[in-house]
Amino acid sequence: MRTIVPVIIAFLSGFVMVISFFFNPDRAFIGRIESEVLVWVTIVGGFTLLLGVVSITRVNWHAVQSKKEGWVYNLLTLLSIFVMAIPAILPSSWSPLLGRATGSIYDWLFFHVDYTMMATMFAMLAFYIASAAYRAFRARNPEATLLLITATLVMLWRIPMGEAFLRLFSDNLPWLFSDNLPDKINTYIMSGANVAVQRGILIGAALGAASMSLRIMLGIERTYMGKG
Amino acid sequence: MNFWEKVGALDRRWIYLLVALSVIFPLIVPMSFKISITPEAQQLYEAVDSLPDSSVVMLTFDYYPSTVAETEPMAIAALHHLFRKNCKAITLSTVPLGGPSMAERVTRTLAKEYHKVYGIDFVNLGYKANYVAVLKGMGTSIESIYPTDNSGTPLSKLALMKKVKNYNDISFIFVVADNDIVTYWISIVNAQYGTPVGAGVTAVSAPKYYAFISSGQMTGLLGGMKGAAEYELLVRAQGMAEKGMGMQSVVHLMIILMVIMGNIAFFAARWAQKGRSE
Amino acid sequence: MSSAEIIQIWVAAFFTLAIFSFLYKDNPFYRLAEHIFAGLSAGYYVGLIWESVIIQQLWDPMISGSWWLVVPGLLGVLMFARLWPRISWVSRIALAFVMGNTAGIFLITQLHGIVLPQMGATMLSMGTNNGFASAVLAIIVVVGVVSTLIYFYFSKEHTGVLGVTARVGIWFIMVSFGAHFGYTVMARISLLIGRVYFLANEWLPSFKNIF
Amino acid sequence: MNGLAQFTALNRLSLDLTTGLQAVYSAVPEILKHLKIRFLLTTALAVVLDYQLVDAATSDSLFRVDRINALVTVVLFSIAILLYTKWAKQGKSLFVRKIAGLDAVEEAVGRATEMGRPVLFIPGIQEIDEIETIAGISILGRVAKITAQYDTPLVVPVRYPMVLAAGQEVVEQAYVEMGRRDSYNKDIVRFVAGEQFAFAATVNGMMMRDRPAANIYMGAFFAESLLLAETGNAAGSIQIAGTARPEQLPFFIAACDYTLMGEELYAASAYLSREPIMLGGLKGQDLMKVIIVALIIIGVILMTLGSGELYRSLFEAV
Repeated sequence: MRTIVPVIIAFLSGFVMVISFFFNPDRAFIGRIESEVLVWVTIVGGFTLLLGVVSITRVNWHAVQSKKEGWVYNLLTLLSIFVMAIPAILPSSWSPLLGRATGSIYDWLFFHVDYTMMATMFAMLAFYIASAAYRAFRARNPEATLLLITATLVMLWRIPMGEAFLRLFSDNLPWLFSDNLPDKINTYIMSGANVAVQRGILIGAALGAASMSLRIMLGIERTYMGKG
Repeated sequence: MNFWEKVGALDRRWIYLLVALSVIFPLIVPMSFKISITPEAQQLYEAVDSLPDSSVVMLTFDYYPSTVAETEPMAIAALHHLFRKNCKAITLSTVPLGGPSMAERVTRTLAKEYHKVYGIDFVNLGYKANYVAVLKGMGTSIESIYPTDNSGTPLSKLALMKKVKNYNDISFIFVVADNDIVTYWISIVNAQYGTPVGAGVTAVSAPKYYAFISSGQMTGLLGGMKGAAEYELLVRAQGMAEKGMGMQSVVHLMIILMVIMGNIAFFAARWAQKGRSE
Repeated sequence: MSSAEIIQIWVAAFFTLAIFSFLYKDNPFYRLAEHIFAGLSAGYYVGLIWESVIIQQLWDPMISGSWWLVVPGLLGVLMFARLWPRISWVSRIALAFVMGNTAGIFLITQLHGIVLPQMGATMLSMGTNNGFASAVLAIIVVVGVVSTLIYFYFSKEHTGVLGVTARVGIWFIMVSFGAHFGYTVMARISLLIGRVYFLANEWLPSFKNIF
Repeated sequence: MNGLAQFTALNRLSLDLTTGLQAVYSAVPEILKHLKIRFLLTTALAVVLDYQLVDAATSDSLFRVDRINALVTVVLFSIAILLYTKWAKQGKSLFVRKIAGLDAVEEAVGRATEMGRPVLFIPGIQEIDEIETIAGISILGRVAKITAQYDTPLVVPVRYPMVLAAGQEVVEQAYVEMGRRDSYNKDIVRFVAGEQFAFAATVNGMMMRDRPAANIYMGAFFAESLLLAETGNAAGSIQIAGTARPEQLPFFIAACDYTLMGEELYAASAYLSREPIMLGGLKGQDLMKVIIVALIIIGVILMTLGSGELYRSLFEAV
C-alpha cells in the first residue's frame, strides 16, 4: 500500500498532462482537469521549500543544544531565520516595517545583506579561474590543446581590445582570413561547431530526461520516494 | 622541483593579487571601447522594437542575486526599451530566492522615471512555486496560477490584466535568466503556444542557446556582460555593463597571458626534466 | 548621502569583505557571514511562501468560495512527514503528485519541444544554391550533430566507420567546449567587476561623509 | 466522437502498435531489429503524412491532429524504453561498450598501488537523489574493488549524510566481495563539510597533506571543481573526472588527465552495475539515436535534392 498508492497518483498526475496535450483544452473536458491539477501542483510545490527551512532549523537547533564545536555560528543562523521570517509574516497593515513590500525589514535585510553576500560569493570565482588558468590548464593532450586554442580565440573575440587585435589579422592578410575574422568566429565557431555539438548534447539530454520522466510516471523509478 | 616547476606552481594568492590589481586598474584609468553588436543581440532588439504600440510583453526575472552583475543590466535595459516604446510590461519570476523582490525594485524605480502607472502600464505577478506547472498553467489561464499580483491585489482589479488571459494575448516573452528555465520557456511555451521568446542569459549558459537561435525557436540572445552592454548601446541607456567592459578587457588579457605562461612553464619543466634524464 | 544610506552601504561592504576574506584563508568573519546568509535565505523562503502560496493561493480563495483547495493544502502539509523517518512514507503521496505531474509535462516537452524541432533544424540543404558559405556551414552543422550523437552512442564498439565518426565527434566537442570555456571566463569576471564596482563607487565615496 | 470514444480509439491504436511491434521484436536478432524498426517507422510516417495534410482549420476539432508527430514520437520512444527495460530485467545480454574512461580509472588506481600512495575519490557534491551522484557511487564501487584487491589506501570525502551512508555501503560490499573484509574500515568514506566552499577548502588540505597518487571526481560538480582540480594538479596527482554538467566539463578537460563527458558517466555506471532500469533506459535512448541520425540524414539528402520541405515539416513543433 505504501508504494502502490503513490505510484498510481504519480501516473494519473502525469497521464493527465500527456493526454491533454493531444486534445484542444477548451473543447475537451480534460483541459479543465489539467488546469486545476496544475494549480494544485504549484500549491503543493510551495511547501517543499518550507520543508528545507524546517530541516535547516532542526539541524541548527540540535547543534546549539548539543553545544557542538562552533555552536555560536549555528545560533546566528537560527536568529537570522527568525529575524527575517517573523516580520514578513505579520500583516503590513500594522506597520510598514512588516510584510514583504519595499521598506520592510524583510526587504531591507534581503537587499543589503543576503543579496550582497550571494553576489560576492560567486565573485570569488574570478580569482579561482585566474589561478586555475595559470596553474592547471595545460595542453596536456591533443584534445585539451584544441580546447585551449579555441578558448583563447573566443576570449579575444569577446572583448573589444581582442576584436581589434583579431581584425588586424584579417585586414592585413585578407587572402588568409578573408574579410572580417571576428565575424568568422561568430559564424563558424559559435553558430557552426558550437551549435552542432550543443544540439547533439541537447538531443541526448532530452532523451535522458524523457526516459527518466517515463520511468517516474510508470512507477519504475521510485528512488525519489526514499526508502522504507 | 626544477626552476620551471616552481614557476608553474606559484602560490595562488599571488595570482589573486594580480587579478585584484587588474580589476582596480581600469577604475583609476577609465577606458572606453567600441562594443560591436552581435547579430543575435540585434535580432532581439529588432524583435522588441518592431512591436506595435501598447502591445503586452512578459519580462521575466529568472535570475538569482549571485549573477546580478550580468543579468540585472539586461533586465533594466529591456525595461527601458519597453517603457520607451509604450509597451505594457508583465513581470514575474520563477526564482524563489529574491526573484520577486528584484522584479519589484527594478520595475518600481524605472516606472517613476517614465511616469508609468502600476496596474495599467505594468504589473508584477511575483513568484509561484514549481516553474514547470507555472509555465504550462499560464497557457490556459494566467489568473488560475496567479490569483493576485506580487503584493496581493486580485488580478480582476488590475486594468492591464483584464485584457490578458493567457499567452495568446502576449506578443513577446523577454526572459532574463541564469538557469535552465530558458529551455523550458522554449520547449513548453514557445513550442506549444507559439509566443516568440527572446533571452538575456549569463555568459556561462549562452553557448547552449545558440542551438535554439539557429533552429528559430528563440528570437534573439544576449550573452553575459557583453550582451548587456550591447543591448544598453542599442537602447541608448547608459548602464552598468558598458562601464564594466573596460575591466573585462584587462582581466581577460591577463587570463590569456596566464594560460600561455602556465603552459610555457609546463613544457619548459617537462623539457628540463627530459634534458636531465637523458 | 543620508545616514540611512551610509548604514546600508557599510553593512553591505562589511559582508562583501567578510566573504572575500575567504580568499586569504577560512576565518571567523567568513563563517559568521556564511551562517547569517544561510539563515536569511531560509527566512526569505518563509516570508515568500507564506504570502504567495498560503495567503494568495489558499487562504483568500478558500474564504471566498473555492473550499476544495483544502485538498492541495492538506497534501502540502503531508509533505512535512518527510522529516520524521517513521512516518516519512505519508509524504510520498504529495511528492508523487508533484513529481508525476512534472514527469508528464517533461515526457511531452522534451520530445515535442526539443528533439523534434532540433532534428528538423539540422535538415539543411548542402547545395550551394544560396551561397558557398551557407553550404559550408550546413556541412559543419550536419557532420557535427551526427558525429556528436555517434560519440554518445554506447551500443556498439567505436571501431570502423563508427570509430572515425566518434573521433570527428570529439574534435567538434573540443571546439564547442573551448568556446564554452571562453564564455565562462567572462561570466566569472563580470561577477567580480560587479562587486569591485560597488566597493569603489559607493563604499569609498561614503568615507567623505563620515570623516 | 465524444472524449471517451476518442480516448478508447487512441488506447486501441497504441495497443495494436505495441502487440505488432512485440511480434516483430521476438522473431529478429538485435542488429536486424534496428533495420526492422526503420522499416516500421517509414510505414508509421506514411500514416502521419495523410494526417499532417489534414487542414489545420480543423484545429477546433477535439483531437489536435497537427500534433500527430509528437504522438508517434512519444509512443515509439516509450515502446523502445519499456521493451529494453523489460529485457534488461529478464537478464537478456544487452551489449554496452566499455567506456574508455574506466580504463583510465583502473590505470590510475594501479599506478597509485605501485607508488603506495592513496587514491582520493569524490562522488560529486550533490545529494543522493541526483542521478550523477548515484552514477558516481556505482563507479566508487568499482574503484573500491581494485583498492581492496591491492590494499591501496582509499579516501572518500563526502558532503551529505545520505551520500555517506550509500558510499560506506558500496565500499564495504566491495571489500567483502574481494575477501578483504579485515582491511575495510568505516572512515574510508568520511563526512567532511556541508558548505560548498568549506568542503573544497578541507579537501584541498587533505590533498596537499596526503598527496594522493590519483584523484577521481565522479558526479555533480559546480564552481568549486576548479579549486579541487587545481590543487590536485599542484599536488602532482593523476586526475580523472566525470560529470554531466556542461559548464564544468571544459575546466575538467583542461585540468585533468581524462574526463568522462555527460552521458558517458551514466553509461559507465550502467556498464559497471548492469542495473536493469539504467541499462534499459540507455539502450532505449541508443535506439532512438540511431533512428534520429537516420531521419536527419534522410532529411539532409531530401533537402539537398530540393524536395525536402514536406518531409521536414513533419518535425515542426506546433
